[in-house]
Amino acid sequence: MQPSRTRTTVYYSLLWLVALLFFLPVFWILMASFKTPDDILAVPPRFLFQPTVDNIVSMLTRPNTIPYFINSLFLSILSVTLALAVSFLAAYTLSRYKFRATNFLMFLILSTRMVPAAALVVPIFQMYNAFQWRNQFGVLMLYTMFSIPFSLWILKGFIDGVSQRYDETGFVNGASRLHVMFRVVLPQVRPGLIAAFIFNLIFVWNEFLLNFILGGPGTQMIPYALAVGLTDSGGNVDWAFVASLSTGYVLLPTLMIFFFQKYLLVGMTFGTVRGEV
Amino acid sequence: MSETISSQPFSRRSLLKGMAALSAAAVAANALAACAPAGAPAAAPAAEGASPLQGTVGDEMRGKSLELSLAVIAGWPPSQLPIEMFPSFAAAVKEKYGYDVTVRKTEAPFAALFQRVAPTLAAKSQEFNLIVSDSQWLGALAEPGWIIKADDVYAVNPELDLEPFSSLVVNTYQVYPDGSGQRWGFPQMPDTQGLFIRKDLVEDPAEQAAFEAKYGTKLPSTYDEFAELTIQEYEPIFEFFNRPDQEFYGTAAQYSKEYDFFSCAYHPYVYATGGDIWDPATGNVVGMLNTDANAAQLEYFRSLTQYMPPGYSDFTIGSMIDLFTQGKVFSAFNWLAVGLFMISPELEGKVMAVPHPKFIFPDGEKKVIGAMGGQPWVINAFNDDDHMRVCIDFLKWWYQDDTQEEFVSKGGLPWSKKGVEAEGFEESKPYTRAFKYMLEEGRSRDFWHLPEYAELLAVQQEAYSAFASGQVNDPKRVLDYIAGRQQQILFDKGRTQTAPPAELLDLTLS
Amino acid sequence: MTAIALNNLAKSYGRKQILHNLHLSVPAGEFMVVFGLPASGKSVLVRLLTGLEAPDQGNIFLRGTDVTRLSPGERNIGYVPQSFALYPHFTVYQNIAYPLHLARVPKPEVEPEVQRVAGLLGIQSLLDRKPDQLSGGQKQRVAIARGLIKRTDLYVLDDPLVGLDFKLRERLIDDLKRTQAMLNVTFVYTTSDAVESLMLASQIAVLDGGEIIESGSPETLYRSPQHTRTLQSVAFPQANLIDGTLSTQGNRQIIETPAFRAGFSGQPNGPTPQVQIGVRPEQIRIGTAPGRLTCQARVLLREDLGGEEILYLDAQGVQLTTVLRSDDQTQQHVDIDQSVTISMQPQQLIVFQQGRRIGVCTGSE
Amino acid sequence: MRSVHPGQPSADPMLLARRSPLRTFEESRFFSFTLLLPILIFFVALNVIPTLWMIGMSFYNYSLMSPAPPTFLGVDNFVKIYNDSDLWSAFGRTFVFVVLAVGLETTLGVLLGFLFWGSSNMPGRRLALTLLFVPMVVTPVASGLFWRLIYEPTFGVANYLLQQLSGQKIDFLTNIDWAFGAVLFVDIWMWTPFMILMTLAALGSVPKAELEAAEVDRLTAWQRLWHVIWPHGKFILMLGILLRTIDAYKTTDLVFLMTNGGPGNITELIALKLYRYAFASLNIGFSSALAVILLLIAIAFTSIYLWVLHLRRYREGV
Repeated sequence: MQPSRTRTTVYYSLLWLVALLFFLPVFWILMASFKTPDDILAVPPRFLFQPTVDNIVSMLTRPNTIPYFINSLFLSILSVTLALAVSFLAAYTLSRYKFRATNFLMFLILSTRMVPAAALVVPIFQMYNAFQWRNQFGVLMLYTMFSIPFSLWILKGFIDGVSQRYDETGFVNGASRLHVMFRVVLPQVRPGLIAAFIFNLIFVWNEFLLNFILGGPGTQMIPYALAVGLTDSGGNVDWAFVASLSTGYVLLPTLMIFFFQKYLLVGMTFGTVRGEV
Repeated sequence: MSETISSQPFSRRSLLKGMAALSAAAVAANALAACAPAGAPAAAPAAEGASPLQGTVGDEMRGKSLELSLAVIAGWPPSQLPIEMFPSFAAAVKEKYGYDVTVRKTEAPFAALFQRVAPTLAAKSQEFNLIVSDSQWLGALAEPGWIIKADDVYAVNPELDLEPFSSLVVNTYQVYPDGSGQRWGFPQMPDTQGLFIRKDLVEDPAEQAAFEAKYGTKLPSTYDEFAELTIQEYEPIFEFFNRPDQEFYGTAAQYSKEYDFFSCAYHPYVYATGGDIWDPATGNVVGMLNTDANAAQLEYFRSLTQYMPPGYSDFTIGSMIDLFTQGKVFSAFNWLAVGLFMISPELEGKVMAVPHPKFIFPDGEKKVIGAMGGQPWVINAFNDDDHMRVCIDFLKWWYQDDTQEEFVSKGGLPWSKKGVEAEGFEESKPYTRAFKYMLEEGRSRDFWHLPEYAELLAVQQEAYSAFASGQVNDPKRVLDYIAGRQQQILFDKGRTQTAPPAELLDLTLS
Repeated sequence: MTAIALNNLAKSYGRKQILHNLHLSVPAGEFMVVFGLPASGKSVLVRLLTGLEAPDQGNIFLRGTDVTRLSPGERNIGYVPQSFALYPHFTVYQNIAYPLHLARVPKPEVEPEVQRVAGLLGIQSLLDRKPDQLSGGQKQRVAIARGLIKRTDLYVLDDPLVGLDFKLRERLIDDLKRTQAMLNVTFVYTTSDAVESLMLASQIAVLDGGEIIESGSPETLYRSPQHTRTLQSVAFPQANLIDGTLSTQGNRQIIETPAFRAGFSGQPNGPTPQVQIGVRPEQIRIGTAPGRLTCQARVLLREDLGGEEILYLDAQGVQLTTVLRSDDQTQQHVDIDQSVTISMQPQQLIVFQQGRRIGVCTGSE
Repeated sequence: MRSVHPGQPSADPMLLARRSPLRTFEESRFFSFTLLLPILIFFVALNVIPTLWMIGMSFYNYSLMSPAPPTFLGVDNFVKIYNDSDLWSAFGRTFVFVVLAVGLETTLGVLLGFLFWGSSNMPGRRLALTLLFVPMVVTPVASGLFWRLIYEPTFGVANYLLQQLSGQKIDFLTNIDWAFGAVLFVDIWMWTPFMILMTLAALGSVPKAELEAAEVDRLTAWQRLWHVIWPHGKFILMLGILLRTIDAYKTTDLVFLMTNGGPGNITELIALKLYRYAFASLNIGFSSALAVILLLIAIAFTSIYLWVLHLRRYREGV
């Protein structure tokens, strides 16, 4: 039963339409970032306009934009990398040495991720105050901690899927435990690493509340800049700035889901669901 | 502290005990920190013989290079001016004392700035050396000892202690607790409320004729005429210019839930009945705020929205600027400090700012008591000596005549007698005359400076916003709701001896 | 020289005892097949031998040294794991070279070694591929190559041919046997396939229920198994076991079965008269000859396997199986339900009492 | 030629694994604990201790802004929460939000997921899916803001379109009848793609053979759904629903930026309330008590999540 060409065309067009509908609000902001402030506030809204890069230039030349972008990149990449390293060690250990408390530990660690950030941030905030950790180090550690549960779950699932025979073949041939971990198992869980990396990166990249509360100098990221810098000197919302900054900021996650689409599902479900869409 | 711990009947289970001990230790640590005497770090003996509170006196800063961290209010132009003008301060101290200083600006909108700053001070951090605080934060900052007492600075730098234009400045930006005479803040920029009016329209003969034809009275057109109008007398004017079919409206005021926007706009209506929002002497809110008179005024305040554009329940300072500069409203209630921003190039010469409309007070007198805006500087008590000196140097520079003049020319407002009464000030900007009028004794006032202000404010803003948006339509119930909860907050903190009636606490907004 | 000596090994997982009192000695240069049915403990034995797990008790000697407490890497064993375990992120070449890489063999020496081993197994053309581009048989040969490349004298192959198709298995069996002979090294090879054991081994050890019940050359084990379980498992098709009763008549010992009576020479190991006579299917012939034990049987079923056929017989209530070679002209043709005379060489009839060999039959009585 | 003579393996020192101190340590029983140490340090330092601290604090009257030392209150904070009609209504509102958001996202996601099922040969599929999934990777702060622009009563495009269609404008974010729905709509926009993703995954988990068999057996669409697809797909779908439930329960940034909980308290969700108590009032004791309650609810969610997972493993032997 071969569906006709027309039917297929209609079907695919419908799908594209759905995808475009979901993208439309983002597209509107994308357009706004190329409009002059007058065009943005025009009544009725302008669908055709003379594009300008002024907003983007002025957004980029605001004194804090570039440093905040760097902070975003630095904090998200480093914390997620650190979380992956820590989680990999733990995931390997929990997968290969059969501890009795494994399931309970996994549960505890996952449950921390289910708590509203505002709940945990109160005590952490106090602790950070006491230790003077409200700096890059502290925020980095915090994001690492928040990236650990998903990383651990994803990696544990993947490592469980790597047969122990691989380890054993290594051991019999004289490999050390560390060699087996990093040269034998690690390369085989690369999809898990990528999924965990992307998913947590997007989380840290987008995080606002902790950044706002706990951040000190050198830790402020773009969502923070968006939330506190959204007003221009006249006191009203500077939509040109909001639009151009949002557009610039959503670029990285968008590229990530384009290039690593097949890992999306794994990441969004902490590795409990495998497969691609 | 140890007493507190040992006297507690903790559960026998060791786990709980451990937890309690842990938290008690934490509490103790925090409490110790909190109990540290105010200004202790700054009061450290001056090695060079001069207190850092004197600022730089000799060569002690020569050759040093440091960064001064300022916290300012985002989207609030007057607080951006110090940043803009900072280079001339840096040049001045470089020449005078030989040190290099740069500025780091951290900004956040009103409510968020407090949430951003207070925790750092609680942590005894000098993340922000000098802060543009809102006047209501004084108690919250002073009571835990987070900021330097201004009196201590004045004691060693009498030249900073300028003569204020009126007691309003001192009461609003400096003194805590109210009436104590203890000063904590240094006025940065005073502010009062006014009404911005489209001069071009009221001077338009066609409009004047049409108005007279419709109402039988002359359309006021001068400052003096407007300054004497009561809010009721304004209504026909708002109504006259309210032309929704042309997307043009009579007026606009702030009804937003954001920060204190609704409260500040509404409070003049409370004062107009001779009422108040609380009784500072007894700490009581119940019985003060939730009066029938206040409820009637609340209803009246909301009724003015009939002359306003849609969406008023979200109107903020910024909305006023937007609506006014885009020519969508005839008039707008706003802070005079943003006067410069209310007048876009297209509106140049077409705008007049007049004092807040008057009310007929119960004593029959026609007058106004507006809400005070504006902000003081406060100095972080945890600054190290060098930063402390720079802060003082900065204030000294800030209060110099030429600095103040430049500030005013850029749209800032003065507070000293000398500044406000300076020749030509009243005529210098379309809004300066109204400002001076409102800053006269008794014409404006601020509300709580209590440490609990954020909690108190959150309760009433939410309730007022519910009323503004029509979620609740009974004004008395709104005020009862606020009064009950605020009374509870003050009762919990020991500021009043009277617990709120239970029936008020059971009220909800939905 | 003894390559491997296992002394009184025991291992249990939780409450479940997997191995007990396990003794085994493998002389150097032998192709030792550890034969055992699934779940007999082969894998555990391999894990103990390679050092992946420590025994609960007992000692493991390799090349005369006690290695019980040494790690796997220190035991210097070439290893072909069950189910290949080829590293998917390596090419075939890298997989094969892996043990040399771990032993830090200089690069120039690795290449010829890989080529040589690959040549041995006929996989030179696959060296650039990744494991997921290989067929099952190719994977198996790569795994074997990786095991064999190790520079040592002792190799453990954990059931490497399981699941392969018949032809490929035959080929690999030949390869393995030749390789072992050529290198003159010791192989320990586990399998649950009797034919494989018989074809490969120079020595077979039969693992059953967690212990080595007997070991020896395939010949010995085949001809003269000490246990009924050996007789039954090291065989294809399954060996016949005929229940009988042992009695003494004068100075003669006689075994009586429903099908026949036979003399017995040997020493019973207990007073119970119940014995079993084991006879392999191919040792039963249709027809008779002098000196052979005969009885009558009826053909129940014929299975023609092409080259040979299997007959299922009923001899006075005793079920027997026999294998006839189709091209054997000395055998007469039989049909279903036909009554035939069958005969057996008495010395090939092994007598077991309580599962253990006590002797053989001596002839018809 | 073999480079080593059989039988003399030890002749070549390269053949022996080296016993270094590191190697000895790696093989010791402490090694596994060493590997777990980093995660345990993170977990204890940034989770266990703060949580215990928080639990401890919840029994105290403690405000950062008060110079007075904290005083022990027992369970007073919890009693206060219990008696606070406002918090109850915030919990109720959050519950309604979660139910509506998750319910609508699931319905829409499942329908669209079925629509996208079988699109594997679609031209530009990867790009289309990327565009579809973008809403869930936009930082909530940005989504909150730019939906404000879209909803804006005067120049917002939503109102423009509405006016073209119905002739009137609605101030979505300050209108008491629309604000909650407007926020809900943004949440649905953000997270329906996630449910589409989960639906696609669920459909992908149905074995091809069974689908083909169903085709051969000429099952009706309904039968196919109920007897073939549902038994395989339900676990993944349930996981999706649970994850969304947990996330919707945590919603803070979106309402914070979009409506600030207003108008009135119409969009004041519980997580935002907690934020206010903690950081606007710096009332650590009370907010800790509230946080403890939210924590317990979160743990309950987690338990359900794991129970579902366990069920799946058990049934499918994964």
